[in-house]
Amino acid sequence: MVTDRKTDIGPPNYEQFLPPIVKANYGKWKYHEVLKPGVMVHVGESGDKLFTVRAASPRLLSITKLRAFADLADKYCGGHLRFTSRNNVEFLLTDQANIDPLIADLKKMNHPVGGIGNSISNIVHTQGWVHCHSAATDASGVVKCVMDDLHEYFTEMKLPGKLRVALACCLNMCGAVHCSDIAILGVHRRPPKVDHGKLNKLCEIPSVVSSCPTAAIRPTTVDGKPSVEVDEDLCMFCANCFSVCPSMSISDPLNDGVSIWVGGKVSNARVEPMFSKLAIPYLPNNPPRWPEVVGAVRKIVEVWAEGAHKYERMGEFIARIGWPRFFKLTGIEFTKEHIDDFKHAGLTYKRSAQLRHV
Amino acid sequence: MVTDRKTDIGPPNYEQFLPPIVKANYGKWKYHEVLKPGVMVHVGESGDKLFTVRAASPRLLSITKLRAFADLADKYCGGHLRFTSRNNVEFLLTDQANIDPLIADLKKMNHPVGGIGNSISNIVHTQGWVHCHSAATDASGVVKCVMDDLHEYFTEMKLPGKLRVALACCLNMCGAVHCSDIAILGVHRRPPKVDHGKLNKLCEIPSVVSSCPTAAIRPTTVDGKPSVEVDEDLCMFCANCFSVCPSMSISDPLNDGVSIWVGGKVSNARVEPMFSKLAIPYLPNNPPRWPEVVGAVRKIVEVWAEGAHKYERMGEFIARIGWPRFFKLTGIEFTKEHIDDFKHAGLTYKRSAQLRHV
Amino acid sequence: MADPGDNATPLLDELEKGPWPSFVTEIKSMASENKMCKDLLGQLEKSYREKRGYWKHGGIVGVMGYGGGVIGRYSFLAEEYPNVAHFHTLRINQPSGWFYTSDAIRGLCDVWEKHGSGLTNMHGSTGDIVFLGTVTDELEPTFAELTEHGFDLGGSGSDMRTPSCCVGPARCEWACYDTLHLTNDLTQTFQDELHRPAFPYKFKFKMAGCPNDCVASIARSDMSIIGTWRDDIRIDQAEVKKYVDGGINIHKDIYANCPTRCISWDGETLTIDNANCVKCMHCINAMPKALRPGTDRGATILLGAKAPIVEGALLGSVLVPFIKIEPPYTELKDLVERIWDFWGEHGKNRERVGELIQRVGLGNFLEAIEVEPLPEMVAHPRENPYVFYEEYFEEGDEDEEEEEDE
Amino acid sequence: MADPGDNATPLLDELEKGPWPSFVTEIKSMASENKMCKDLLGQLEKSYREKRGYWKHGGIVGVMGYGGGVIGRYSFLAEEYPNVAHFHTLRINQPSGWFYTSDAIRGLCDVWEKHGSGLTNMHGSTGDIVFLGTVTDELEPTFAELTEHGFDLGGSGSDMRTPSCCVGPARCEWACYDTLHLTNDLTQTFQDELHRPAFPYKFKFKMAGCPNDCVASIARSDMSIIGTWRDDIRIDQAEVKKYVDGGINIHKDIYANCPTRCISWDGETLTIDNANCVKCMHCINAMPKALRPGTDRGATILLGAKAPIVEGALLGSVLVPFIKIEPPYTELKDLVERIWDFWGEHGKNRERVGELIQRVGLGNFLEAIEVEPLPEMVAHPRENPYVFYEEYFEEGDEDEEEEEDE
Ligand code: SRM
Ligand code: SRM
Ligand code: SRM
Ligand code: SRM
Ligand code: SF4
Ligand code: SF4
Ligand code: SF4
Ligand code: SF4
Ligand code: SF4
Ligand code: SF4
Ligand code: SF4
Ligand code: SF4
Repeated sequence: MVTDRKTDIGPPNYEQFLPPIVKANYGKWKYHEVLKPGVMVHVGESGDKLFTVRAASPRLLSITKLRAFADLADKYCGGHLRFTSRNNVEFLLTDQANIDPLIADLKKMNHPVGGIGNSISNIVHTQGWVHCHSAATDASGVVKCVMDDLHEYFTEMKLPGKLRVALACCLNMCGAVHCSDIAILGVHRRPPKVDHGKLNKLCEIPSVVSSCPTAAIRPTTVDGKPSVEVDEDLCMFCANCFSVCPSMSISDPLNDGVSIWVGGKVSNARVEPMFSKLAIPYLPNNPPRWPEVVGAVRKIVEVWAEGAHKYERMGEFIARIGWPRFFKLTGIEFTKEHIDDFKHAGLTYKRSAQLRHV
Repeated sequence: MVTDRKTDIGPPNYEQFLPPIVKANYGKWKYHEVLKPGVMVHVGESGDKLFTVRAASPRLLSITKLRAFADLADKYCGGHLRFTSRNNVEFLLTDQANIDPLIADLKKMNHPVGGIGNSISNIVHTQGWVHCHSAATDASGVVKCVMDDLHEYFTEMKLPGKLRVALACCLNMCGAVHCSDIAILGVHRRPPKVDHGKLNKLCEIPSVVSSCPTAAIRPTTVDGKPSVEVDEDLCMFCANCFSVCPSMSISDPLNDGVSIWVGGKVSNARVEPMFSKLAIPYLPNNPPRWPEVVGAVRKIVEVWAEGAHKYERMGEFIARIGWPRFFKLTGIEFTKEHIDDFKHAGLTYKRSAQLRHV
Repeated sequence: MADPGDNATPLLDELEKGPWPSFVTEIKSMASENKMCKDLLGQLEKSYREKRGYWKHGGIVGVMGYGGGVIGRYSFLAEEYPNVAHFHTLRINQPSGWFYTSDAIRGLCDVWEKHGSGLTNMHGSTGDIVFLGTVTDELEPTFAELTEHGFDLGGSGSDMRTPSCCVGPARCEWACYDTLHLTNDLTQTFQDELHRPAFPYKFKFKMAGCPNDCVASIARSDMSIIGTWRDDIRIDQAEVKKYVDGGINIHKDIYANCPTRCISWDGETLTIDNANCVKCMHCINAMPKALRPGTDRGATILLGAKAPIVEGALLGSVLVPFIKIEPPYTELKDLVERIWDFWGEHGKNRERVGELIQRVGLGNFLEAIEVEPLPEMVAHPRENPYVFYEEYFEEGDEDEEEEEDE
Repeated sequence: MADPGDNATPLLDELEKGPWPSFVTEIKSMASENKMCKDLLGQLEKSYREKRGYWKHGGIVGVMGYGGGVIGRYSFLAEEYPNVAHFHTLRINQPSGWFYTSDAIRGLCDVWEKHGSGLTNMHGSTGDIVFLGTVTDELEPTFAELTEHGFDLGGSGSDMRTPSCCVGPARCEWACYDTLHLTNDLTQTFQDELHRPAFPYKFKFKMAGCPNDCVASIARSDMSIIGTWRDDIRIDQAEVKKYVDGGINIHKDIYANCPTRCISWDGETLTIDNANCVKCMHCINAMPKALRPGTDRGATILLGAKAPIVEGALLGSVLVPFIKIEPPYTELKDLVERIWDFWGEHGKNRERVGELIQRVGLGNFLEAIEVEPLPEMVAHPRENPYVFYEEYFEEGDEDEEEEEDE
C-alpha cells in the first residue's frame, strides 16, 4: 500500500497554469500602465496586452467563494487567475471589454477592486483566534475593521505612494509586520501563569528555563512538584516560554491587546529596507470592531497622506520630518516604552546635536 | 603646615588672560575670514579686528620653546597667546602689520603656520613610548613622520574640506581617534604572556579573570602557584587584562604595530557625527620613520583629496562612493578582519540589495 | 450581556457589515453544510466575547513518511464544540507565482469539501495553500487525493519551507531572472529537505525578480534571491520627455529620490551615471515606459532574514553581490548545500541561519562555506578595534629576521 | 647594528629631519641641562631600537589630600636610565579656552625648570597642562609653587576630569553660550569631585559653543554641552549674493549639503524653513558673513561619550534637547548632581555613565534622574517588540469593569 502512495511529487508545475498570453510573452514584457484603480495593463515587446484586475480578498476563503472565482475566471479570463503576495486575487484578461463586466460581478460578490498603484493594498495577516494557540488578538477581525475604514484608499489612488499594512497576532510575527508601513501587532502584557500541576508532566524544566531570553524563569518546587517560577519584573512578554511549554499560559483577556508600529518597508526603492518602529505600545482588544485600533491607524494614515511627498513611504516621511514631529502630528504620547532597551538599544539613542527646536 | 597649603583653588580665571580686544568684543564677534593659510581675522560688531596666526606644535614642548613662544607673544601680541583643542599654538594680533614678521620668526623656529580652513591640522595624539606603559606604538614619532609627509596640506589650503588625523598608541584611545577622518591606532596582536611567578602577588585573580570581555582568561595553577591562563583563540588583544594587572604583559615587539581607520567625524555639520571604520588592520612598527604608515596615510589622503566634493569629509566621501570603491581606489585589501564580529556586528552587515555592480 | 443562543453570533455578525469582504461571511457560507464551520463560528464568537483564543498547542500529527506540512490544532472547548476538537491545517505547496486554472481551483475545492472544513487561506504567509481545519483521520485521505490532483504538502517544523516568488517574468517587465522556474526547481530539488525536517530550524527561500522585492524576501526568508543587473539602465529619451510633459519633475521626483543622486537631466537628455547606480529601481518605477533595467542580469543573494523571536528581527544580508541565475542553478545549489552543511553541524536547536551567522561572525561563516569576504557584504567595516588577528610572529620566524634587517 | 654610544641617538636623530616641528628637538633642547631628559632620550632610543616601550604600570603617587592629578610612572630600565626611574606627570588645570599671558607661561616654566623634566604637553587630550616627568619627592614642592602661581591640579582616576571648552565667545561669532565661563564655573564648583576620586570611574565635561563642536565633546566627554539656538538663522541677503557672485553654488554647495534640505534660493532670496533646520551649522559655516545663528540661544546636553574600552565606543546621546545656559547654572548643576547620585549608587566599578545607561536602559535612567522621556532623545523608537510593560490589570480592577462596560 505504502508503495502505491505518491510522495515527494512537489507542487504542480506552474507552466500548466499560465495563460497562453503569458506563455507567449514570458520574460518579454515591455512596460505596464495603471489604467484605473485596480486595473493595469502589461504590454509585451510583441505588442500583446495583458489586463489585470485585482480584487480584495479576506484571504480566509471558503470553497464556495473559490468556486465562484473559478467561474469568473472561466467567464472572463479563459479560466485563468492568480493570487498575489498580499493575498488579493487577480484576474488576467486579454479582452479589455471584459474588464468592466468583471468588476461589476466582483462588486456584486462584495469584492472591491483596487490595491494597485498609490493605494493601500490588502493587509497581510495571520491566524488569530481562528486557528492559532498563540494569538494575543484576532487577525481577520481586526483586518476587516481596519479595511472597512480604509477601503477608500484601496479603491482609489489618492495617496502619495504605496502604503503596506500588516497584522500579526503575536510576537512570532508570521508575516512582514516587522517591515511594514503600519503594523498591527498583538501583544501580551501579563507574565505567564505557571500551571504547576501539569508543567513537570508536559515540559522539560531546563528547556523552559533556557527559553527565556531575559532569564526571568527559575526552577522551583511547588507543593512538592518540580516546576518553575517567573520573576515578573524581568518578563517582556515574548511568549517564547509558552512556545516551548503549554503550561506557561500567557494569554490574558484583561491585558492582551494591540500595539501599532510604523515606518518599515521592504523594497529597495529610494531608501534601503527598514524595520517598523513602535508608535503605540498598547491599545485594548475591543471586539468586535476594535475602534481604538481603527482610529489610531486612520489617524496615522491621514497624517502621512497629508504630509508625505510623492512616492514617499511612511518611514521616509517620518525620517524627513523627524520623530518628534510625527508624535506631535499624530497626537501620540511618547513614553518610556518607546525607548529601546533590548540588545542594541544604545544604537537607537540620538547621538548628535542635529535637532529641530520648535 | 598643612593648614598653610593652598588646595582646591581651581584653575586661574581665564579672564585675566584674555587680550583686551577679546574682552571688548567678548560674545560680540560678527564674522571671520580666512586671510591666507594659518591666518584668519575675526571682526567684531564693533568693527574691531582680531588676527589669529596659528602655528604647528609637536605638543611635547620644552620650557625653552614655551619661553620662546612667550617672547613672540610679547613682541607681537601684547603678551597674549593661546593653544587650540588640537594642540596648535595661536598668536592673537591686533596689528595686521605684525602678521608677516611673526610668521617669519615662527618659520625660523621651525614652526610652520597653517592648519586653518580646508587643511589638515595637527594630529591629535597621545604619549606612546615617551610616557605610557600601555603603548603598542610610539605616538610623537609616528606623528612627526606623517606630518613631515603631509605638511604641504597644513601650510596650504588645497583640500576639499577639513581633514582630522588622530593617533592613539593603544586601544584605550586617549583622544578622538574613534571619530577621526583618519585614525592611526597602535595595536597589539599577541595574547598576553602571563608572568606566573608574580601574578598572584601583584594582582587579584578574580579581577583579572573578569577583566576579559571575551572570557579568554581562566584561573589555573602553575608550579603550585595560583595564576591564570589565556585561551589564545578567544583573545582580541584589548589589553584590558593588562590595565588591571601588570603581570599580563601584552607588548610584543614582533607583533605590535599600527592599524588605520577612516571616515569618522565629530562636528554636526551636514551629516551626524560618525565613528571611524577599519581601513588597514595592521602595519608593522618600523621606527624611526614608519614608512608603511606614512605611505598608507598619504594614499588615503590623496584618494580623498582627488575625489571628494567641496566640504566633504572623508566619511561623507566614502558614504557617497561606497566602501567597495574606497577599497578599490586605495588598493587596500578587504579581509575577514574588516568584518565586525563584536557585540553589534550584525548591524554592520549590508542588509539591502542597493549595490553597485561594477 | 445575555447569553447568546446556540447559533447566535451577535459579535461576529458585526463583521459582516462594511465594504471589505468578510471572513465571517466566508465561514458562514459553509456553516450549514459543514459542522466544523458551525462549531468554529461558535468558538470564535466565544473568543470575541471573552477576548481570548481557545486553541491548544498542536500535537504531532501528519501524514506517513512526512515530518511536516500539517499543523496540529486542538480546542480547549472540545466539549462545547466537538466538531473542532481537532482542527488541523494542511499546508499545500502552491504552484510558483500562485497561478491557477479554474479547474485546478475546483479540484482543490472538491478535495477539501470531502475531507475538511472547506475553509482555506489563499495563501499562507509563507506562500502555501492552507487547508484550514480537519480531523486527524482525514489527513491521510486528503493527502492521497491531493497527490492525485498533482499537489503535495508544504513545509512546517525544522525543514526547508515552501519557497515562493513574485510573479516575475510571467507578468512583470522588470524580472531579472526567472523567479518561477527557480522556485519550482528548488522546491523539486529539495523535496527531501521540505518533507523530512532535519535542520536546526526552519529555512525559507523567497525569489524576487528585482529590487522592488514584491515577495518581501529580504524580510522574510533565510535565503533571499533578488534580481538585479550589472550594465546600464536602458533609456528611451522620447518617453522621458513624455513623462516630463505629463508632469514628472525630474529634479524633485527622480533625482532627489535617487539614493546616490546619480541621475541628471538637462531638459533634453536624461543621463545616468550607471557606475554609481545602486539598482534601487526608483527611476524605473516612476517612468516604466522610459526606463528599463539593463540586459546583463542576475541576482543578489542575501542570507538570514527572520522575525524577531527571540534575538530580534533580521533583514537578509548580502552573501553574493551578483550571480547569474540560470538552470540548472548548480553554483547556487552548491552554495546552499555548503550553508546547510555548516548550519546542520554548528547550528543550535531553534537557531536560524541568520542567528548562527551573528553568533559565529560573518567572517568565520564565510570561511566555513568557502566564500571570499567582499566589501559589498558590509554596510561599513568594523568600528571597534577588537580584531581577532589569527596569526602572530613567533621569535625566530623568518619574518622577524626580515623585519629587523634594516 | 652597532651599539650606539652613551649619548648617541641615531634613530631619534632621524626625527629631527623634515619640516614638522620635532619633539626630539624639544627633548634634546633640555638634555644638556636636565638629566631626566638625557635619560629619557636614552630610553626612547632603546624603544626605537627594540620597538617597545619600557614604562611600568604607575603606582599610587600624588600630593597630600588629593586623590588625582598625578600619573605615577616608573621605568623598567631604572638601572640603565636612573634619572627616569621615576617619571611621574602632573596634570594641571588649564585656564578655560587655553588663553595665557606670556607671564603666566613663564611662571609655569619656572616652576617646572626647578622641579621636573622641563618637558610639557600643551595640552593633554583632556585639556590639562601636562608636566611630563618628575620624581616622587618633587611632587609636593611642585604643587606648592603651582598654587602660588594660581594653578591647581587636574583630574585622574575615578573623579571628575578637567572640564574643557572651545574658544567660544572669546573669539568665535557662533558661540551660543559662554563656554569659558561655564567651564570655569563647573571646575570651581566641583573642586571636591575633581580632586577626591569618589566616582565609579572618570567623568568628563566638555563645552562646545555650537554644533561644530570644536572640542570634540560628543566623542570624548561624559557630559557634552553643545550650544545651539531655537529661533531663526539670521540672514544678510546682500552678503548671500556676494557669496554667490564669489562662486558659491547654493544648490550644490548649500542645499545639497543641508541635512533636511530646508534651505532654498530663487536667485534673489535665500529662504530657510527654520522649523526644519536641525542647526547643523553647514550653511553658516559656508557663508559666515551672510548667515548667523539665531538669538534665542542655549545648548543641547548629551550624555555618555567614551572611548571603546571595553564595551565599545560611545558618542554622547541627547539628554536635554534645549536648555538655557546662564549663571548660576542651577538647573544644569542640579541635573549633574542627580546623575552623579544615581551613577554613584548604581554604577559598577569602572563603569562610565554611558555604559550604565546602556545597562539599565535609558527609560529607567530618565525615571531615576527625573527627566521626562522625549522623542528627541532617540534616533527612532524601538524596533523590537520586547517591551517591559510595567503595569497590568488584575481581575477585579476598576479598569476591567470599565472595559467590559459596553
Ligand atoms: C502582484 C505583486 C507581485 C506578486 O507576485 O503577487 C506585485 C506586483 C507589482 N509590483 Fe509590487 N507587487 C506585489 C507586492 C509587493 C510587495 C510585497 C508586499 O507588499 O508584501 C512590495 C514591497 C513592499 C514594501 O516595500 O514594503 C512591493 C513593492 C513594489 C514597489 C516599490 C514600492 C516603493 O515605492 O517602495 C513597486 C514599484 C512601484 O510601485 O512604483 C512595485 C511594482 C509592482 C508592479 C508595478 C510591477 C510590474 O511592473 O508589474 C506590479 C503592480 C504594482 C501594484 O500593485 O501597484 N512593487 N510589491 C504583489 C501585489 C500585492 C498586492 O496584492 O498588493
Ligand atoms: C581653534 C579651534 C577651537 C579651540 O578652542 O581651540 C577651532 C576654531 C574654529 N573652528 Fe573648529 N576649531 C577647532 C577644532 C575643531 C574640532 C575639534 C577637533 O578637530 O578635534 C572640530 C571637529 C572636527 C570633526 O568634526 O572631527 C572642528 C570643527 C569645525 C567645523 C566643522 C567642519 C566640518 O565641516 O565638519 C567648522 C566649520 C568650518 O570649518 O567650516 C569649524 C570652524 C571653526 C572656526 C571657523 C570658528 C570661528 O568662526 O572662529 C574657527 C577657525 C577654524 C579653522 O581652524 O579653520 N570648526 N573644529 C580648534 C582648532 C584646532 C586646530 O588647531 O586645528
Ligand atoms: C500559517 C502561518 C500564518 C498565516 O496565517 O499565514 C503561520 C502560522 C504559525 N507560525 Fe509562523 N506562520 C506562517 C508564516 C510565517 C512567517 C512569514 C513567512 O514565512 O514569510 C514568519 C516570519 C518569517 C520567519 O520565518 O522568520 C513566521 C514566523 C514564525 C515564528 C518565528 C520564527 C522566528 O525564527 O522568529 C514562529 C515561532 C516558532 O517557530 O516557534 C512561528 C510559528 C507559527 C505557528 C506554527 C505557531 C507555533 O508557535 O507553533 C503558527 C501556526 C498557526 C496555525 O494554527 O495555523 N511562525 N511564520 C504562516 C504559514 C503559512 C504557509 O505555510 O504559507
Ligand atoms: C595623558 C593622556 C593622553 C595624552 O597624551 O594627552 C592620557 C593618558 C592616559 N590615559 Fe587616557 N589620557 C588622556 C586623555 C584621554 C581621553 C581624551 C579626553 O579626555 O578627551 C580619553 C578618551 C575619552 C574617554 O574618556 O573615554 C582617554 C581614555 C582612556 C582610557 C579608556 C577609558 C574608557 O572608559 O574607555 C583609559 C583606560 C583606563 O581608564 O583604564 C585611559 C588611561 C590612560 C592612562 C592613565 C594609562 C592607564 O591605563 O593607566 C594614560 C597615562 C599615560 C601617561 O603615562 O601619562 N585613558 N584618555 C590624556 C590626559 C591628559 C590630560 O589630562 O589632559
Ligand atoms: S503571529 Fe503568532 S498567533 Fe499569529 S499565527 Fe503566527 S504564531 Fe500564531
Ligand atoms: S514571556 Fe518571554 S520574557 Fe516572559 S517569562 Fe516567558 S520567555 Fe521569559
Ligand atoms: S592611548 Fe594607550 S598607550 Fe597611549 S597614552 Fe593612552 S593609555 Fe597610554
Ligand atoms: S587582551 Fe583582552 S581579550 Fe585578550 S586576554 Fe586580555 S582582556 Fe582578554
Ligand atoms: S519583484 Fe520586481 S520583478 Fe518581481 S513582480 Fe515585483 S517589480 Fe516585478
Ligand atoms: S535605479 Fe535608483 S540608484 Fe539607479 S539611477 Fe535609478 S534612482 Fe538612481
Ligand atoms: S564649537 Fe562653535 S562656538 Fe566653539 S569655536 Fe567651534 S565654531 Fe566657535
Ligand atoms: S544650519 Fe544646517 S540644517 Fe539648518 S539650514 Fe543650515 S544647512 Fe540646513
